[in-house]
Amino acid sequence: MGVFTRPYDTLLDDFQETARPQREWVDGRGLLLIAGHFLSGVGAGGWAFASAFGYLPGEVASVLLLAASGLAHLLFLGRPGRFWRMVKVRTSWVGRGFLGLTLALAAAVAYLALTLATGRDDTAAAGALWTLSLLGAVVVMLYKGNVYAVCRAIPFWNSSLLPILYVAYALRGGVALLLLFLPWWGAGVDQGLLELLELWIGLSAGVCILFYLTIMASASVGARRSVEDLLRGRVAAAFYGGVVALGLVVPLLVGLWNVVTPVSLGLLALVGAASLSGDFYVKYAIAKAGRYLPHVPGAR
Amino acid sequence: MRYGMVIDLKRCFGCYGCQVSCKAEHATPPGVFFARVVKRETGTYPNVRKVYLPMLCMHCEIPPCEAVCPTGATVKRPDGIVDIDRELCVGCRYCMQACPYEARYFNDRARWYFGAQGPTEYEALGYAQHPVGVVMKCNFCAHRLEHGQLPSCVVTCPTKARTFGDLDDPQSEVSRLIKERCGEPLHPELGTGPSVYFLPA
Amino acid sequence: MGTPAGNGQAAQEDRWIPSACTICYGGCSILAHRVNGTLVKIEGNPASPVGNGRICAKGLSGIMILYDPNRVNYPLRRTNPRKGIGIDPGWKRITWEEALEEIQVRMEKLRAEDPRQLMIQVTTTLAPSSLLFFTFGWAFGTPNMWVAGGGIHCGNGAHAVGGIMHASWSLVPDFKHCTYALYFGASKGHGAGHAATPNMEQAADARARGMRMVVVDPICNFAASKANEWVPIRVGTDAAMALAMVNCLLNELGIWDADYLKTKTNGPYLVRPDGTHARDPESGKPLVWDAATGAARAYDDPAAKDPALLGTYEVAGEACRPAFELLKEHVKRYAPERAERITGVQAATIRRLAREFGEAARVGSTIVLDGVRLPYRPAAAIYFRGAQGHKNSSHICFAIDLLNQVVGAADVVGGALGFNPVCHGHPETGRPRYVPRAERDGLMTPGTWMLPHLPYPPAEPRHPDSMGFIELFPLSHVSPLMASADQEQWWQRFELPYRPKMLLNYGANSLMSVGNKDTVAETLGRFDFVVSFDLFLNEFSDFADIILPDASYLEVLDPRPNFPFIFNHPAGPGTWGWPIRQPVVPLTHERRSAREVLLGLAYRMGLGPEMNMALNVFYGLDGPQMLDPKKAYTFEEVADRELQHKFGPTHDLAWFKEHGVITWPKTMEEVYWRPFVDVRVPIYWEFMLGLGEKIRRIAASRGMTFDPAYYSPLPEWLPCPSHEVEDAAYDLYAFYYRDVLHTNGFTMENPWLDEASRMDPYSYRIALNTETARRRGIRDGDTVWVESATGRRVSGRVKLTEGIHPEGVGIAACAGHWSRHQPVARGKGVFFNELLEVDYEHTNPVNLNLDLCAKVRVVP
Amino acid sequence: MSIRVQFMGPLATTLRARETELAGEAGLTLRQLLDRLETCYGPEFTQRIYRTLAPPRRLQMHTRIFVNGNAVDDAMLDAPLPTAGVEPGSSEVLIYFMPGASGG
Repeated sequence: MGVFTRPYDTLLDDFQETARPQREWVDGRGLLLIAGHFLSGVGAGGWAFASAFGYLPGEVASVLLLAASGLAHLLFLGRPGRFWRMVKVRTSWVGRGFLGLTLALAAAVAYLALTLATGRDDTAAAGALWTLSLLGAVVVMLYKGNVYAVCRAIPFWNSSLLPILYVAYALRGGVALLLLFLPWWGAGVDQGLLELLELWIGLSAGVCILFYLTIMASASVGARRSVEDLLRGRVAAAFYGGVVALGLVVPLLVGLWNVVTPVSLGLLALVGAASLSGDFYVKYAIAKAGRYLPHVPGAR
Repeated sequence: MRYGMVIDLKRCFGCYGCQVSCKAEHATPPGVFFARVVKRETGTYPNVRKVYLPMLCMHCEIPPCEAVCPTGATVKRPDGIVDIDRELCVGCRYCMQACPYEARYFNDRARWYFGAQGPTEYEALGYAQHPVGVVMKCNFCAHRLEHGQLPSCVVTCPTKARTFGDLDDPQSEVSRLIKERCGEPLHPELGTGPSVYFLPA
Repeated sequence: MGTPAGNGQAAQEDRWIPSACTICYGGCSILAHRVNGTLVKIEGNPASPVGNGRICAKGLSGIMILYDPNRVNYPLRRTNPRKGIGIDPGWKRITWEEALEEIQVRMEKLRAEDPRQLMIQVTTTLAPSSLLFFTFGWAFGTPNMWVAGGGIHCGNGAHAVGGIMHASWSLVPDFKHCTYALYFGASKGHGAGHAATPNMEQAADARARGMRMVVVDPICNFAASKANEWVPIRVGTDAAMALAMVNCLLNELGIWDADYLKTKTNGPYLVRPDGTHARDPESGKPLVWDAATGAARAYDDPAAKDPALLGTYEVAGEACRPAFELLKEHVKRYAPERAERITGVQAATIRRLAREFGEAARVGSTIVLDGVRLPYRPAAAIYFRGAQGHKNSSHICFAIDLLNQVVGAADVVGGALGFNPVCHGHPETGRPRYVPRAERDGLMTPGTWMLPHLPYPPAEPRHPDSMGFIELFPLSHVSPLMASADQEQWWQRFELPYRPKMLLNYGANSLMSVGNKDTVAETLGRFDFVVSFDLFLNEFSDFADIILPDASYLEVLDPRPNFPFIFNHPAGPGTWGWPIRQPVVPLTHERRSAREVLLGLAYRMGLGPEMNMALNVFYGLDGPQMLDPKKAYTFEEVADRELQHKFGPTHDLAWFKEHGVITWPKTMEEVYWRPFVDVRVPIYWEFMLGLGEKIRRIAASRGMTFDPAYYSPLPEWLPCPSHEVEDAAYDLYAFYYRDVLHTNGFTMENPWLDEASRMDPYSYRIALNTETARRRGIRDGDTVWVESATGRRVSGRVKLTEGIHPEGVGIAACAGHWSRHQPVARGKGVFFNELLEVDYEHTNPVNLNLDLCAKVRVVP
Repeated sequence: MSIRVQFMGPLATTLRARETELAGEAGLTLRQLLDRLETCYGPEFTQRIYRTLAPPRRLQMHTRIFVNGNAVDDAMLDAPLPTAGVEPGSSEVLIYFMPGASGG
């Protein structure tokens, strides 16, 4: 088996667990998918805010992120060459996500091209393209959470709260992306407005997480094992370090400090970066902590 | 016609016969188990109870895997069997996350049981039928059913714990056993309507 | 595999070849599916009663043995003279001609000097056909033969007593009719071994029918896990519990089968104060007291209408008592309370189980089957490797079987059945035909056995001239002295006139199957020359000089995979089946069938006449099929003759190759034979007294002493060395058990079985009681050392379980390989036997079985 | 008549002889032949052939005697030896000692 034995060995050990950890969507090439979910979230959120403020570098960055997310998804697939078949939107969130991402990307690129070519962004065509791109972005934001939420096999994911959490994170990611550009952005944007927005979304994300975890802890044996992984187990480092410290505490502290005395743009950029990494770690941690439903109640 | 299976947990003692016979019949690569055995323990000394749970695809009435599949590769056949069209599967493995019975496995790369020593004569012949980069699963041995044979795991089970037949036919052995012995599917609360029933130990 | 058309290759050849599995000695019948020359699937053979078309995980995994790239394919010659564990022999490929030449030259020199210098070692995994290797030993003229671990771990104990009490190799409940099955340290129907797959089917049917199963075992897995009740017991104390139950039956509940005891056992035989039988002066026959006429008569005197089972009677001036009364008195010393102190099983439980067993036996009831009225005792107590694997092995089996004997549940409907003790043969030829018969003192001896060496009556003990001293201990089959730490000491004391020079091995990995590796390694080092037929290089190969590539069971012919029927043919009512084993794929590389090589070697060395006569005896050939001493035969011809000898010229080898198995119905007289055969079974082993005294006389003068209690005619519970370890630090008992996924040390290299074992919670782990581990700060999955009081140690990962006795340390199979030539097996599982001492002190002085439990401590 | 006796298996090793010729009168029984062999080879021989030294002497289970290719059992011990050996007027007796060793 050579270098590829590790997943095989891990699988055989996993079978000993009463609630088997899921590996496909996080280990090995699974990390590409997590990256894809993170990038698409930030890209969609970023596009929404950047295009709303008409801040070109932000818009371009968002489009690049969306493209990068598409690429990451493709590289994760077992048969990338058949990506165009993922069109069954009637019941599949992956199908909807794929079309959403394609729509958002195409419309955004077209909108940018048009506005750059005509120099005006208020024409009817630009407006239509912008609306389409926003629609795509919304679908992308919704798809990420729901793709996990419908999986009844993994109790920790199977919660209607997860989509809301991922939407909140997508929006927050968008804002964070713009914060990153602040040092180069200069006076064009009202710093105060952005900051409050950031604070509000950060708090909401935090509340969501806590609310989410408490419910899940009591939901069923399967979820409890995942929560234990998250809080005390193999995912604790990513959770406390990435999600809590980097993703929430740092931005909130800087945010509150900024309310007291305005801080340098560089520091706000740091807030953006921190919350972006927090966003990635939330997706990684929740995916990593996923465990399949145990089959024998009361078994050790 | 709805194919179904009944597994008698009073008879099964976890000999892994189903797992290995399925592996031999379908030449599944390392780590892929269309059938496998889960062994658990409940209770405290000395009132301990061992649970041997043979697992396989439950061929659900409302398959969660079919719903989430973005390309329509997973399809529920009129005879109840849930199968994968290997030409359509894009390898996104969403179905693996949706299946509460962990019945699906990803054939990520060419892999052999003797690793660097290369494939055995049997594997070279057998693995050719499994394309890489797609998901694989049990299909109730559809190729055997076509020849009027029972699935391999049913034929080999040394304790005759596995019975196979038509759930729609009230006179069939499977229907009778389910009624007489109060057969229950696994995780009925999920509403997937599995076609595999377990008779209590 | 199914239709391989998936890969576009049209299936020109698509055949199902009937044969027999040999991954364990169940020998279940198989159908091998060969497509375009490649073996693609193994299934059971529905036409054969040995499996009825079903097969277990091991049987199915044979493909991965056949095509394992680590197989030995060419003869190899050692170049590094230094031998030791892990020392690279420096294998060099040689031709068959060179190998056979060197072997022949050495053997001829050896035979000229003293043929006893050749030792033959054979694996039990390939039994019963591997015993053919002993015909070469007889022809060569050496008495030094053994079956390594398999023999001294269960061969001597369970099987020998099975022969004395039930004329058969093993004991199973009559799954068809039994309502109460009491298992002592056995998994019958839930594990590997004799008639494994058919037993699984029968046991499952019995459980589904509602048979109540009670399993007395230190660990709750396989049989115990499916039982209605698991009775955890301290390791090595089964005899104490069984005797306490017999005590309850006889002295508290007053349940026994007087008719059966009077007519079918030596219960009524009168016993003099010195323990020997009162005998008729002229005929020497044991006397019974005929209560009807108030006189002592010979046991078989028709005038003795009502032989007494109880009371004291004056015979020739001595107060004599029937043997049954002695038994009834004897077991009083095993009060349930005393048994509780020894076994840890509560006295109340022992009393309850005894009552349940006694009532379930329905003493006195009968049943009509196929128009034949038969005794009906639907209760059975069985034992096997687990229970008997202790120092007082014979008495343990005897004690447990007494439960059957006192209620008359022996080889009757519903009771404890031996494996096919009677066969009247195929309707057309009347062969194979064998029936137990009465031997000395009217006591039973089996109608057939694995080899001519019947278990009863025991031969006269003689001053030994074999390495293992089995002539000194006639109730033994094989002996640990063949690989014990103290063998040289005993050889000198008994002035053995020679020393072993050459070892011929057939597939046995004795370095792992006997006991701790250093002791066995030291004994292997004493050989000048070691030849080994093997499928793989393994730990034993480090000590070999020539390795010969053997053909696997899928590449050889064997006329009798399931004969003698007492070994692995399914017991109970049903159908007789005589399958054959035949090659399912042609031999590749330079592999050869060891049988053909052996025959060729014998003829090359001019042993033709001896070899042919030995084969005649082994296969029971006479008349037209008898081998002419002057001719040379291939094994194929020998096989053909055996088949024609048994089933007539129309059923020759060609017929069997096509049909695979011949079947014919069993009759009630064969299955439930006790009422139809006038033999008695000893519930009082008087022969032990004389035997013990004769052995003592020969052995004591040489410093080989033993506690006379071992030769008591009534069973005693005697502690094993592990029960007498004072050092409190060693507070747990390590034991090993048979894993359904494995056979001895052979199957860990099979990737499909290894894969299942790695998924299995217990297969490769050390099972430890959760509470016991918690008190020692050991968590699930920790790697620990298990250290014996004698300083042996072995490590492995812990699996916490509630399903084990608090003092038990349970380890599966014979795993823990370290040979680099078996990459899949290497480092998998735990090498339990490393904890076992191999010396006379740890050996049963009656049947030379090795004591298999060790007092240990577990250290993180 | 001349009687050719062959010792096979470990018996030959113990008696340090593989074959011997004996002259015997007509009507000689197998038991008498074995008694003559006992005088030549001593108790070493009879301990292996018979179950007990004390009469009635019966053959060991794992000792097989063939007279002119036919197996002999206890009942035929006292029958006169047939003379239809390989050469006319002689008989061939083959005594095979097979110690047991089984297990598994």
